[in-house]
Amino acid sequence: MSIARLAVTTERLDLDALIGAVSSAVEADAEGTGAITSFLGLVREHNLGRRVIKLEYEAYEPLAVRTFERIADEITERWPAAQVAVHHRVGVLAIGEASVAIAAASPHRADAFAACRYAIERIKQIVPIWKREFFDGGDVWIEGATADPDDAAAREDAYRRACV
Amino acid sequence: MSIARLAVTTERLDLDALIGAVSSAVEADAEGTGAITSFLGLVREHNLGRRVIKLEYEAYEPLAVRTFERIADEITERWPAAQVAVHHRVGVLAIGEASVAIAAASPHRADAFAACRYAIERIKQIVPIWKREFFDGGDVWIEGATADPDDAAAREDAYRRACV
Amino acid sequence: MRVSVRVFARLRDIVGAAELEREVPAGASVRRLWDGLVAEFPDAGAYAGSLSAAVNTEYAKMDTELHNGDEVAFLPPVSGGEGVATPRIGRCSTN
Amino acid sequence: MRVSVRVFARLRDIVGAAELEREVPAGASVRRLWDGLVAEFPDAGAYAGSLSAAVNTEYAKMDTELHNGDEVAFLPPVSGGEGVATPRIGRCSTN
Repeated sequence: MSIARLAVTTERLDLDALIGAVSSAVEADAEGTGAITSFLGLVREHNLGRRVIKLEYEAYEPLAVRTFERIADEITERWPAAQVAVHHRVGVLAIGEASVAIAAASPHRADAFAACRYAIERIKQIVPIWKREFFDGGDVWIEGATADPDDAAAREDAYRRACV
Repeated sequence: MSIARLAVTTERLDLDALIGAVSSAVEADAEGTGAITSFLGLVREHNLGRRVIKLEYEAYEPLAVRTFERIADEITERWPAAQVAVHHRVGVLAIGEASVAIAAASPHRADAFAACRYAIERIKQIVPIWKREFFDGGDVWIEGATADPDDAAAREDAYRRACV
Repeated sequence: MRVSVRVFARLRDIVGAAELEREVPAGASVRRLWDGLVAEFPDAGAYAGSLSAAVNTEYAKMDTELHNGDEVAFLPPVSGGEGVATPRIGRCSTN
Repeated sequence: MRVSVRVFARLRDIVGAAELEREVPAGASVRRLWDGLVAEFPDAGAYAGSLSAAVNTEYAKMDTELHNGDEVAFLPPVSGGEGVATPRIGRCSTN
């Protein structure tokens, strides 16, 4: 079974499927996969002193998927041997559920770690997905970064965080 | 079902079980798990120009598990909110199989990435596990680092690689 | 000419709908469309300094020229990724 | 006094067994035991500069004093982790 490597979905995230997808992608090349890293972002119960009840994620889905593609291209440019897969969930999520899953595969571990970290940093910067936090006493839209895929400083910041 | 967080095993590695183990460990604390990172090391088909047929891993198991515990303690010291789980496989492994699986959980992503990367760097430095590479035309024991858990420079090198 | 407008998250709450249709003059820019929305929904003006826009599901600049039938999206600051803000606790020193 | 000796990987191949029993004088150190093994198995001498040792499944120094019944392990350089050596390809510059 083949899954979309980059997707927005209302379904529970399946990290194993993402790992399988990136692994076979690298294996198609000469060196083979030596390292797979992954990242899961989960809904936490506490934020800024508030007790969180649930989160609701909303996406502009076609642009979100295109932006995942842009991030995957940036990764290929920096780490040519790496492959990534990203699924982001939308809808209402309970505490402990995964909102985002990323898998990165590469012949070597340094690149797999960097590609995975770069992906989550860029997702937070430029992918059109929003979250609304429902807490004890109210709800609030969490607003983070102004999305600007051409902002070179933001991209460099993601690269710096990804690179050891 | 509860699994050993740190283990040497002849069984196929189960990353989901490790992720479950570290996630519940962090959730027991106040902030809850916000980020889970993982690392899988796979057997690659090519090494130093040789076509690899299979690898055989051998461990001094009781010391290996104690050394995983030491690494977990080092991680707690550096990243108090992080939890890690490590399973390393021994025996004969085919191309594409996972030799080591690591999961790291933390309230926040920077710590989860750092703890996971630190774990694999330290494993390669000081855990008494060896591998024999069977390639087209022969076999060879791969010898890496002289294991010295008290070597501060090695520990600092692992920390440097883990820290962005 | 006629364009469709999509708004998201808190901006959708302000506008009171996820999708609108609006008339704009030929040659109008994304900014012209936005200014019209702010005139209709003054609270949207708070996003003047933090807004992103997309035209036909590609990121666009405020001076991008619109065409009949375009889908224009106005995007408040994004917050994909983990479930909540994620400061650092551990002892990695430069991040 | 009597100690058991465990050897691994290529060192096991050199010795021809995974486990041995050896007599050492009272108060002998790990190094004394090792020197005896090198006398028996000269190829083991190649590990003089890269060896690690453990006593009763704890890492130990070469000058650690042995006791009757100890389990002493001699460890060639380790190579746990991924399936093969892992250099870097991508453009992270300091690692």
